[in-house]
Amino acid sequence: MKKRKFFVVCAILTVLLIFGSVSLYAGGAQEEEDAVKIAFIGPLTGPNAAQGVGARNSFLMAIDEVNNSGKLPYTIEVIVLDDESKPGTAASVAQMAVSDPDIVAASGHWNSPCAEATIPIFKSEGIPFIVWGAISPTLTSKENYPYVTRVCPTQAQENIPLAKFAMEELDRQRWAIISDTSTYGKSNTEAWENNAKEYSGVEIVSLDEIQVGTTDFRPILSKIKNRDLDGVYFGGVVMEGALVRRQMVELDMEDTLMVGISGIVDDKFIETAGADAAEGVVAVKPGKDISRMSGGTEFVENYKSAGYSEPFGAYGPYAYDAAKIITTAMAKVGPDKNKLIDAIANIEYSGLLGTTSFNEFGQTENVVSTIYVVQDGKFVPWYESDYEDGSLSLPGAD
Amino acid sequence: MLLELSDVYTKYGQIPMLQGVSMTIDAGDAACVLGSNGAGKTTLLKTIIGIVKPFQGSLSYRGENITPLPSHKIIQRGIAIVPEREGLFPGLSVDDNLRLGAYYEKDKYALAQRKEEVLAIFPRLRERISQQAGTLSGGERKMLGIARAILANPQLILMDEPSLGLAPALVNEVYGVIKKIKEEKKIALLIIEQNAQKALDVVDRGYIMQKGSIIGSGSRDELSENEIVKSSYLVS
Amino acid sequence: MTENKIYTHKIEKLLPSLGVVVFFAALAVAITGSLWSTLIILIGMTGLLIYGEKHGQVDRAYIRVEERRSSTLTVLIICIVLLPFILKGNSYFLHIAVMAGIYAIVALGLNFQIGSMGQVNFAPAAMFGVGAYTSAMVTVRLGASPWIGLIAAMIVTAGMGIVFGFPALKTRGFYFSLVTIALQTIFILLVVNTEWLGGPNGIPGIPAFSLFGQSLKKSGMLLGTPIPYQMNYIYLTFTLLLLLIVISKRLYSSRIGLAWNAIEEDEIVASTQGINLTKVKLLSFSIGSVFAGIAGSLYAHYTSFIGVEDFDFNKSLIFICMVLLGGMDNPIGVTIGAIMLTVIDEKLRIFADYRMLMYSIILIVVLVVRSQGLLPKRNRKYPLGEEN
Amino acid sequence: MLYAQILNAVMLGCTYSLVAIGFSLFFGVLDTVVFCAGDVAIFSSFSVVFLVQLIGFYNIFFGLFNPVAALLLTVIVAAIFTAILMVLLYQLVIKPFENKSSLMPLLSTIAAGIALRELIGIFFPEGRNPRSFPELLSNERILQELPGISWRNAIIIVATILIVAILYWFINKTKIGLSIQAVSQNREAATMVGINRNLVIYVTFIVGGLILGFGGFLIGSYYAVIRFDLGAGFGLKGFSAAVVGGLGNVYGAIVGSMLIAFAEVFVTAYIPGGTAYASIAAFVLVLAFILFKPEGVLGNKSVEKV
Repeated sequence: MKKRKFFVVCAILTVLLIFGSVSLYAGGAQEEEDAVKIAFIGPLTGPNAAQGVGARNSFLMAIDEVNNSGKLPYTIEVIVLDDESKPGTAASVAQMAVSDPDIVAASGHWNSPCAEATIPIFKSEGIPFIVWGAISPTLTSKENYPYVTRVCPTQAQENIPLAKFAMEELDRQRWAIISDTSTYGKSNTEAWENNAKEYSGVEIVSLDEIQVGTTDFRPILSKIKNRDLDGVYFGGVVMEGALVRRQMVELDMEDTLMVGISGIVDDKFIETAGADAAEGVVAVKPGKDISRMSGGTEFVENYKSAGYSEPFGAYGPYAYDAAKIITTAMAKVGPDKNKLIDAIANIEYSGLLGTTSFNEFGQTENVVSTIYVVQDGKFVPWYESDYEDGSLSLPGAD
Repeated sequence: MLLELSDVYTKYGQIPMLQGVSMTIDAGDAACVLGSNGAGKTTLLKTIIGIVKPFQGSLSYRGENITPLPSHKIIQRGIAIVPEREGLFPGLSVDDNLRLGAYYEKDKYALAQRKEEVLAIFPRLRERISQQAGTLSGGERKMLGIARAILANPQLILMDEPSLGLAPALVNEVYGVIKKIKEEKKIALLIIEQNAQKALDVVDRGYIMQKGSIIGSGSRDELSENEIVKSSYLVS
Repeated sequence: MTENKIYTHKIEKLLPSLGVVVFFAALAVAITGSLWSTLIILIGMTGLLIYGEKHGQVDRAYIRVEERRSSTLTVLIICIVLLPFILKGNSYFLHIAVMAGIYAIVALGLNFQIGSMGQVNFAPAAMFGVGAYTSAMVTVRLGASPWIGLIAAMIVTAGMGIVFGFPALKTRGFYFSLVTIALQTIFILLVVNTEWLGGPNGIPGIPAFSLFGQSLKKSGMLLGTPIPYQMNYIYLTFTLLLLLIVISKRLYSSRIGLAWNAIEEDEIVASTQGINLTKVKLLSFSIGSVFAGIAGSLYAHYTSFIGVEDFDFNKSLIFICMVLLGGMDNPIGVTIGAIMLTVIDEKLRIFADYRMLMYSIILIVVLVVRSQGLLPKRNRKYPLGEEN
Repeated sequence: MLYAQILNAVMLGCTYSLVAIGFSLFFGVLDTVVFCAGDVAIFSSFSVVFLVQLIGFYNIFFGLFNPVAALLLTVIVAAIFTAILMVLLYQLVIKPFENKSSLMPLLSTIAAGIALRELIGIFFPEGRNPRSFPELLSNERILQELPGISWRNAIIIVATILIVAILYWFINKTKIGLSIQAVSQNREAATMVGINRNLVIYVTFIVGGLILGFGGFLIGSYYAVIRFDLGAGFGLKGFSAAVVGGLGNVYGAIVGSMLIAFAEVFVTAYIPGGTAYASIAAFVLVLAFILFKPEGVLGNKSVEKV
């Protein structure tokens, strides 16, 4: 008797639950059909926030431009997601993105591990994904093609020109390497090391890997100080880079050249290292200098007038073009993710970065990079600097 | 012979504590150790249950050498202790405290049976069974300590100053219970006391301890007549 | 009069089942709803728990659950089976539920050390990581099945738990906490510096579990609607969670749970009661670690990518928060705490800048206002002599 | 190179010891680990940045006053801020747990440390970015023949010694200092002889706050770049140093700091590829001490009371 009562109640509850869930489920399905959404993912908080925020602003600006132009019969909405530079968080927000059936394309990531975590998620849902800032070579591959494409160069593509510049143009041979242990620092350093070794006579004197957040580089610098160096390569980002340069000067190593990667091409680097100490630091950044890009000045002006307070950073133009590539493809085939996949992979798009097209791995074939040097408290493209014509000379130049 | 200490020496840091203590307790025996503060009485108990290890001499329990055994092994051989300041777990319930008394007893039902018997001796604890031990009064805590020791079903109970810090009425109550244990349960007792009067009411014989050594021993009556005991421990 | 009485009685008997249903309904609304509805639900639940605790309702509920254990369990299982549907079959909502389940398992394991023994272990994230990495390495590098990976993770974490527990034998309190902080830091540094473990790049392409030849990563179809693959993981995770809650509860009311509590209170007195400190302490660490290892393995094979950033010190603090908030040494409380914090964490995504601030404030408020947690530990019940 | 590395280690040790002394001081009086000490020190660094940036402060004061006086004023104001913060922290996250398990204040101070660094990150303008620390101490060499000894380095070493000397005087020669010692040695007995324990605690926290305040300034000056989350690292290293030296012993804190600093620097300098393992070496040292010599280098071997 008691048992039967219980089962009756149980059954009623079950029915209620099913009913409720079905109604909720049905409610979820009834959404307006005309929304077209694109997801943007990047590190908006955490240690790499500066990169992510600049890219996000540029991305939003591109979409705004498209929406305002009225070229598309619908408005595109951008879902902005924060990966905090953590793969776990990235996977979580990617789940959030793919659970929305209106999302037809996505672009994301500065951190390669985050991209590694989200690519399978987007791929399994058949959503085309453009990497705007992560540089690990394995992200684009035969397996991931045509789902995953990348508008920015990989670590190798960034380091080859730098090595070439340093070895051939500057003729430096004895190098010390300092890198951080993040993927960014480590993979760049690896690419640099492999490249540098291909030049005859080049010798890597020492290799030191430090944790992100290290503040004291004096033990390393004291160690390498009297090793007759031609240059110090730094694989990492602003904070540690600025500290390395500052402490080099402090230990009387201002006559040793320091070269770095795009992670330090940032006004913050000069500000924290001090303009005097930073003078003559050489770094490479992918892409043309913004002033040489077609429409570059316009981009800078629009960015300013759009009222973004944060600088667009090294990857802003990439995010901007990624957005434009998605919308261009969309204009061609409509907001259908299945069609977009091929449309994006086969695109030939002329924008800020020049003409972008993707190879059989989904990697951009448009590889340009610019060498910068710090002159008078600013990063100046090498070809515009006083160092190029010899009126100034780099540290350690004969 | 239940417990035998032969020529035991211990140290507390660099300070010598026990200096050649020898004593024996037989099954069902009740003995006391009289001594003033700092005579090493508590150290003696700690040595017996293995918290303090002697650097010389040995202890045996029922013919087995227990000197090198860790505490919990010695306890499992059948020795229970009622520590001085209750030695309870104030944050746990009275029930949990009792269960801990017979920690190594695995038979739940035998345990429940025994708990009934013990609670019959201490009806107050039954009322407080689900309270935290820390909320009990001083007398109740003492009782809980003793109840817990009995629950372990030991052959020997060591008691560290059962009368310490209790009002005279409560002291009588506690000693009443001790007497009952001795007579009904036939458990051997080793009581450590400053309050010689009370202790001598219960025990059969005793030792006198001073500065870490046993300086005298004898039956209850002999001790009652002993000059040192009379002058130092029976003044109350 | 009598009728009325019977009526109340019956309703009360249904209370546990009703409670379970209400909990799941609240959970569903909290996951699927907007931020505000989530906050209201969570605050409401917190209030309800504290109120119930104060007025003895929770104790009564416990007694009812004991009385009607099988029926409550049935309702619970029905709710879990229905969970994917009440979450609208939305892959993100299901993802939140899976993560809540996984984190709850870690928190349950951590509870053996913090809740039961009062030893604050700051390295649960490292142990979670050891499980995840072991499982990932076994499957990716050695090509074994994920199930073998799960077992390997359990074995390795059990061993590591003993290694982590060894300092607990010699030290206590702050010293022990510092040891675990050091071990947590060393774990991160070692992984980052070891190429074989993927270094800072992490390990991509970890295979999913498969059952009867079917990969759990495959989305299914049910009544003509596609159901995301997360559903499989919900069932897997929650089955394990349920099992581990039962184990935790059993351990709590067993001699071992009692011994852990005794050690928390006073180690020396505990040893005078015949407790083998070494054995019991190491047990706490190895069992807790195995829990974390199971969770780590689930996590690795669920997300298919692991990176060292997911196992850092902040994650450890979040696990500690879960245990403290939910209720020290109460498996149900710990589970509720873990689920609440996971859900709220996802809901507060847009305020990512304030996340760690939020956790630190929750920690301080819980410690000051209610250090025993939302659902404090319960008195153990022992069989009575008369019944025998 | 050996000379340069020894100097590096000594300087690193100095920055650690200022935090470690804070840990030991608080532990001595309260038997509690105040884990947010590192974050408090970094708070002080940010206070200095704030004061210097405060409109006009830098220019006007440095123009009007003797620069040394202006510098001292800045540092002292920052230290006072820090001391106030420390007292606030005591009220909020330490006092509520006075008679409870000693692990609760450990947890609450860790949480307070996180809250503090997040608050700096959120509310300080561009708080999450690295920030250059004003060069208030000259980086010029004192003597051209002596490489590495700049005015700044000399001042940091001298200031560390001076702080310890003043602390020694304060603890041993003043009445309130003796009360601090009394409380740290036996809380109950101290109360019985009529020492106002609350007063002692507040004084300790003020003194500790001032030390951490100066410490923050010196740390900022030495590294020249600060960031909101540096406190976590300094806290961990400072606590480790205090444990290695003997928790509760102020002089041990310095010894411990030097040991850890030397371990880190020498692993970096003399072991090939050792840089990546420098922190691991430091923590292994800490583990070894905790497990095999928990009383530390200078701590008293306390016999476990049973």
